[in-house]
Amino acid sequence: MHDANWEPRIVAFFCNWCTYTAADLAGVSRLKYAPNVRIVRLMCSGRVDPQFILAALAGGADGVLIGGCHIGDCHYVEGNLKTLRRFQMLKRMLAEFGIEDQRVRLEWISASEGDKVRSVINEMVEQLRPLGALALREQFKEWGREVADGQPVSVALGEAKQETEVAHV
Amino acid sequence: MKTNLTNGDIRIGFYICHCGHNIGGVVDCTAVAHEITGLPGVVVSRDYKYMCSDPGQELIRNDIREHALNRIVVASCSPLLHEHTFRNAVEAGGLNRYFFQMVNIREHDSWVHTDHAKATTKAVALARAAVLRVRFHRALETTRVAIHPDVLVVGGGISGIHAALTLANAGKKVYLVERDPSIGGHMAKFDKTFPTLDCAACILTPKMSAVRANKNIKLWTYSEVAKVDGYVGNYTVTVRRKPRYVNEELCIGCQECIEACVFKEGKYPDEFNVGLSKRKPIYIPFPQAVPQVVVIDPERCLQLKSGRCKKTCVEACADRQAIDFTQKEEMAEIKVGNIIVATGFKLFDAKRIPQYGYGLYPNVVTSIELERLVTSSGPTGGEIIMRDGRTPQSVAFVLCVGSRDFRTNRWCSRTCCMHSMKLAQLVREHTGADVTVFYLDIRAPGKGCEEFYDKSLKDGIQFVRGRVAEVTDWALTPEEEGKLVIRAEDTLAGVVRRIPVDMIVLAVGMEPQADSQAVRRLFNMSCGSEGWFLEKHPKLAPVSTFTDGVFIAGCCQGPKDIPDSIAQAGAAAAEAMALIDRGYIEQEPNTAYVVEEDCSGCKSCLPLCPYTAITLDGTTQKATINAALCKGCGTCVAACPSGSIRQHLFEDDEIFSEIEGVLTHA
Amino acid sequence: MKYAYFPGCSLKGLGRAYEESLLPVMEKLGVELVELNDWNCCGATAYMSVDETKACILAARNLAIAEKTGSRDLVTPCSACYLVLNKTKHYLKDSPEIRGSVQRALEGAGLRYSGEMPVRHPLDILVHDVGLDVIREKVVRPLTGLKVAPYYGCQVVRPYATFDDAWNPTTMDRLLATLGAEVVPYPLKTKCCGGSLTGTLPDTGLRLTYILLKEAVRRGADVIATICPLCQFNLDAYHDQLTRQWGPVPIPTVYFTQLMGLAFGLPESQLGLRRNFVRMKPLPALPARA
Amino acid sequence: MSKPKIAFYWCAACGGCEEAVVDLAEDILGVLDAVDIVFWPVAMDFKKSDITALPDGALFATLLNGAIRSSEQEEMAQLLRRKSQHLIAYGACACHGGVPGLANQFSREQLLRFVYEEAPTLGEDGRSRPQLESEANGHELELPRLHQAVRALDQVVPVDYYVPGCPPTPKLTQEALAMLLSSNPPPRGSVLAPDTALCDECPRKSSKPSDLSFAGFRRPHEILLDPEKCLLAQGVVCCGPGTRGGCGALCVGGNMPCSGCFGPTSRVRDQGAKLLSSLCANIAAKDEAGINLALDGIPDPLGTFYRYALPHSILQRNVSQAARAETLSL
Amino acid sequence: MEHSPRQIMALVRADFKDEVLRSRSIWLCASCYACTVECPREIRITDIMYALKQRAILEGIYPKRFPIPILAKEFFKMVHSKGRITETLLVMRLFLRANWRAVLSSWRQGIGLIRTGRFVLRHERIENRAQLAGMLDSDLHDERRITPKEAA
Repeated sequence: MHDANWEPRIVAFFCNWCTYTAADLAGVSRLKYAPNVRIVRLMCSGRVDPQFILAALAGGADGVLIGGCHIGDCHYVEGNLKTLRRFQMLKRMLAEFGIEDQRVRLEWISASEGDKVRSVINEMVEQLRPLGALALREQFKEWGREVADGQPVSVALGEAKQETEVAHV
Repeated sequence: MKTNLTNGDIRIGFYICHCGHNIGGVVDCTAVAHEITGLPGVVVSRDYKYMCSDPGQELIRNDIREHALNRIVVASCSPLLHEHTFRNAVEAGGLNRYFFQMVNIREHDSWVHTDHAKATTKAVALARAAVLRVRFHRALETTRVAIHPDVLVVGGGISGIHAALTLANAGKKVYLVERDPSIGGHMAKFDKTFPTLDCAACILTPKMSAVRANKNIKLWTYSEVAKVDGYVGNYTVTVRRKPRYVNEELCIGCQECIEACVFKEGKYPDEFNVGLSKRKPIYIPFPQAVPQVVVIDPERCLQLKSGRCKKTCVEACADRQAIDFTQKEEMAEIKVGNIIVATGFKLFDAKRIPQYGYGLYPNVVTSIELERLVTSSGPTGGEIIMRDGRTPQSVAFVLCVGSRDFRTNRWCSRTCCMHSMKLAQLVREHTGADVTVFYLDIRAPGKGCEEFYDKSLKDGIQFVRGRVAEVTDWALTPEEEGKLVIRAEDTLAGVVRRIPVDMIVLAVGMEPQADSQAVRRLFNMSCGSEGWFLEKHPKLAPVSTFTDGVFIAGCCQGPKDIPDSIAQAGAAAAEAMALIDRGYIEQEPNTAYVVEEDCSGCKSCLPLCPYTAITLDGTTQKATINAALCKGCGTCVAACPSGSIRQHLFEDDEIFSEIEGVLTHA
Repeated sequence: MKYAYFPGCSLKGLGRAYEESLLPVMEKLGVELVELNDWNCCGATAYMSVDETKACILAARNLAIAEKTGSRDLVTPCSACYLVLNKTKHYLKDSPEIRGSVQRALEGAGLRYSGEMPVRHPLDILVHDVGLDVIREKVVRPLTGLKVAPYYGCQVVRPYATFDDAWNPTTMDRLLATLGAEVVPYPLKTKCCGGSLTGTLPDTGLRLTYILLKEAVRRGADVIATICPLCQFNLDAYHDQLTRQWGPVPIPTVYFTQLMGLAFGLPESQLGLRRNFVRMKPLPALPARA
Repeated sequence: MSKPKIAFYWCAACGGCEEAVVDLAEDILGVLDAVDIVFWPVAMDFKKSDITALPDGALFATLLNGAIRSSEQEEMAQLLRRKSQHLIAYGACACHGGVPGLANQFSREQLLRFVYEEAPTLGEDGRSRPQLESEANGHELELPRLHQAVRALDQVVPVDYYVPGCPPTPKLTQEALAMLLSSNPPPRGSVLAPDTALCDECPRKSSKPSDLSFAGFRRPHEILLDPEKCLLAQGVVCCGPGTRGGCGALCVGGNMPCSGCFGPTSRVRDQGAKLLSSLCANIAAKDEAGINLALDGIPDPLGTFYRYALPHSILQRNVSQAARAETLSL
Repeated sequence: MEHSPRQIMALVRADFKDEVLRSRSIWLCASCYACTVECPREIRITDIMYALKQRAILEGIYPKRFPIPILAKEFFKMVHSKGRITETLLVMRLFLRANWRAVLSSWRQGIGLIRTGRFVLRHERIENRAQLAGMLDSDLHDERRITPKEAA
């Protein structure tokens, strides 16, 4: 189904105060974990717009990890609470889209839990491996071939829509 | 509304740092630099040994001039460490400091991955994301937030006192809030201090009276911080002032009311003397207490409990009328710019190790109890006596009680070795008893400490290397009758020994305060896994926290001795003064803003902001954001259903491009 | 209340008196003990010295048999059996390697073990399930005036202090007090009695036994109550050597169940009291108005 | 000189948008003065040959409504694109995929199997699928092929302007036509409707509290809706805050919550995700169990938040393992 | 005992394999678990002692004629053949193997046991000895002679 040395690719949205700092601590402590994660820094997990998660999945990620402070620890009092509320609904909707539950994960990791960053990432990579690639970027291309000169890729990344040069007579 | 980004305008300079071997050892920097040259808008792409060094920053400045660059991307360590450094370099090159994006390929890549190829691929992906993102950056200006000149110091131990005095002597107005009726903290209970053996009271009381005398310090004892609002430079703190039932201005500490109290002698355990002596419901914590004011214990005073007392104390205070049973708890609100938290530590409860018999055998005491016994102002007037009044012939000190133990506290409490040796010397001096110290590793690192250890040895104090297994009162041989027997393996002698002694002193370790979780939430700080307050950086920023304007000093940050606590208190005061004297703090311009013509006034964002920065404009019926109150969390930006709220430095386009960047690379 | 019952080799051999007193006492309290059929030796402390995996298989066979009976708990009076069975459960939980070998062995014999069945001690059952009030009602002949030193031994509280505190257990103290006896404070209640060393290295082993007996005598106890057949044997069988080597230690050691039997008014013969080397003196006369 | 020629056509549509044109009532006469309708199959007997006969670009504008679901519709869209100077996506289905777009929740195989083989209403012998080519009493029959997924118009051919709405209001249609005929039309690709959310023009806006937090959600038939009060304030999911205005809040006027037919504003890439983000952030519960309890009030999240814009969402369709495995040739 | 448990640990870490396996210290452990419960670094000392004993027996280099390993092996054999232990017969076997003089010096215990009706000469047995033997032999350990489970 996919080439043998395929590695799951995870996009992570880490909050600046807790999880990003914990990832730094994991670095300072030289902990070792799988290189499958690409971390995007946001000021708070509350800033993670569900559109980012969908865009990451549509853009070719096999999994998305959101990291925030433990409830009650948020630097902005309750940003992570909104994240939790959105995440509960997003999980249900992603299921309806047919996306496996393990692909999008929310974890509370405080600034001192460097090791938890390591264990969560390693665990998520292993959980995604059996699921195989989501690879929606290639999937949209292939589905696009059905329509004669179908629009390139998905509307998600927005370039398609703006730069349509109108084939004007 | 999108900035038109035809490639002509954007000229990006990309720099990847080897950081000596830290990055270069794992990530193939030259390959990354080469890969990035192919990206749209990239004009310069270099790798360099130390980007954060002066020549490294020089490189950026020159390139900006020579190649007319208008965007800079640096791939090196964590932005939390050097983003500031590189923004300054960009600004020095003549560019707006926010036309810059940093890529973390050290802490998040080279240091945590072993597979060089994959680490390099990851570095390229992260770099690519930054290059795509920086195209959307716009010029921004840091906003300045005024700093209120007053400072709040929480905790009246030696650290709090020193910080408050340092600030007050610099002319700053300080609120010193202390939970107990008097300042002085643990140090006030000590007799002598190591390694100089100078008397704790002699060096502490002058500082305490300096606090009382200093008009810049508003001393609020018997008070606690209840609530903290606002942000750096503009904190509004609510302080709960517990009722003393004695008017502080009027009371001169003559203690006649204590004499006159209906309770003829002490009946309740005296907290200051850790329960070794009794006190009346009306009492003064200790002779040199500051403020030198009496306090009435509401749970114990007949008048306050049942209202039926002859109130002999009021009569005794006839002329000054200082006693006032109608006092109520007050909530006072103060405005401060900086907060120094110096809430100190708690001692390990020796009862948690039943093998040592604390609480079972009366002659097993803790180090702080012995401290009170040996102090001349203590309950026994400095006489080291056992519970039955006899002077002990032999005393044993057990070190590392509760510390360096996976089952209780893993850490070393740093001061118990020296503290115990000091007490051992005092015991030898006062009673001539033979003293044995059971230790694992003597830790005497400070100045004069090793010499102090030698002095202890020369004083004839026995040192047995071995963790005490058990303290029992069952005797195997006649000379063990009636004594406490310590069983321990003397690891140097290689035998298990049974040593009968009269008195045993447990050197209990330090622990975070019981309410450290609640206190840290008050000040929006985080805790390490053990419960000590977490400093911004263990080496480079030990007294500041992740919350600007909140500093920590003393043992609340971790076990330390008095000299280190004083040093940290001074450092915290200095850093607070730096903010005050500059008068403003530059706020990261990552606040949210509403695009007025886009907003439909749907009010979905209003309830989201914990800082009430979003309000509905009465006339336009549209949402507006007060940039001064906005902390830049971005929750409302993600929530605005019509995409009408945006966030500087974290625009949707910037983040979408970052997502695309990390994914498009293989 | 019905429990699966694993007696262990000692209760059929040297510790026979323990079973002889346990069964009638339990019956008096309405507790039904159903002995596992064809149970095998648990391996005690010696077997594990030879082979760890085989030791787990050996013990696991008993656990599997017990689980087949479908009763809720397995009761085992002997400390060594109690420790080995609990230790095996922990090994099966923590070590996948051993779990594999044991599962294979069990399947080979048509047995299965899920790991859920708790292994408990009679003291735990008596104090926590039956309850001290029910026991107090059954006391016909209170042991007033009898000073008892409670001796738990080591393996029932260490390393798994499941039903009582590892450092200062009190279940037996409270039980003996309920029987009316005067419980003497005994700091050596969880010290080791020497175990199998008394037989193999007498000069080392017997010294530990002597220390226990001497302290009990010094504390003024009339009798030591114990819960382990090996402890009972050590404390009871070597008095002549101890007296010769260190001096007299005139104190008998009985099972706590024997004292319960006496308090319940059961005849001495039925409680195996004549099995002791050092016989218990008759109970002190009850005060006149009892 | 002859009046500019315009065409109307409908693909995967319900005919509501055609109705909307008729709804212009007598204003249609004004339209007829200005333009010459040369192709309007639903209203008059026009034939495809009428269009193929025309030279490319002969049509001044085509108002195409309905999503693209089959190969025939795709072909007509391509044809009309070639023939028109301005191709206008008219109505929610053409703009974002519309209600037919909800079919994208299921893969093509799932649809065919259910409709033609598993539906409870099928009799025992009725279980057979229609074939692309088949022969019936001597005639060769051909059917257009069903696409893997429903697509909005701009996912098939480049689109010049969008007129949203299900259906677009007569006022909107007139303004669109007037704009088209005016001398300076707006830039290509823009949506001919306001770019602010419906709340801007909603009569109930003032009754929405500024600290609204949802204990739970209820559906319109579950409670007696107060005609004056903001529907969200009554705990009913209203997509107004995340949907363009311009319809004059017709649904809200009919005491029903807005269901998002005008699509998102230009700054939003996925209407469903944004509605979810805004709505759920304001749930009152603070623990997982309480939150989930409140969410049970929205039994069909995908249907609620993507009622008209599923094909235009970032994921566009069901991307389950099964759907991905289906090959195109099916 | 030549080495204290602390020294045994140090010797093990320093790879003094023979020194450790030949020492009598490891055999003195009565597995009372006092050390395991007390260790501040939560090291399972008793289990390590067991592992050392197993290794000593496996490699056959335990101190000869030292009663404790002999008791362990006799115990092992009796359980294998009978399924249960008969203490009196086990002790007899031990004394015969280790030091037969002990048979003489423990006559008092013998008499006492006879007097109290606890002197058993008939082996306690289980019925399904075959099943038990089968189970014990199914253990894979036999092939991996040289590498029994490492010290925990």
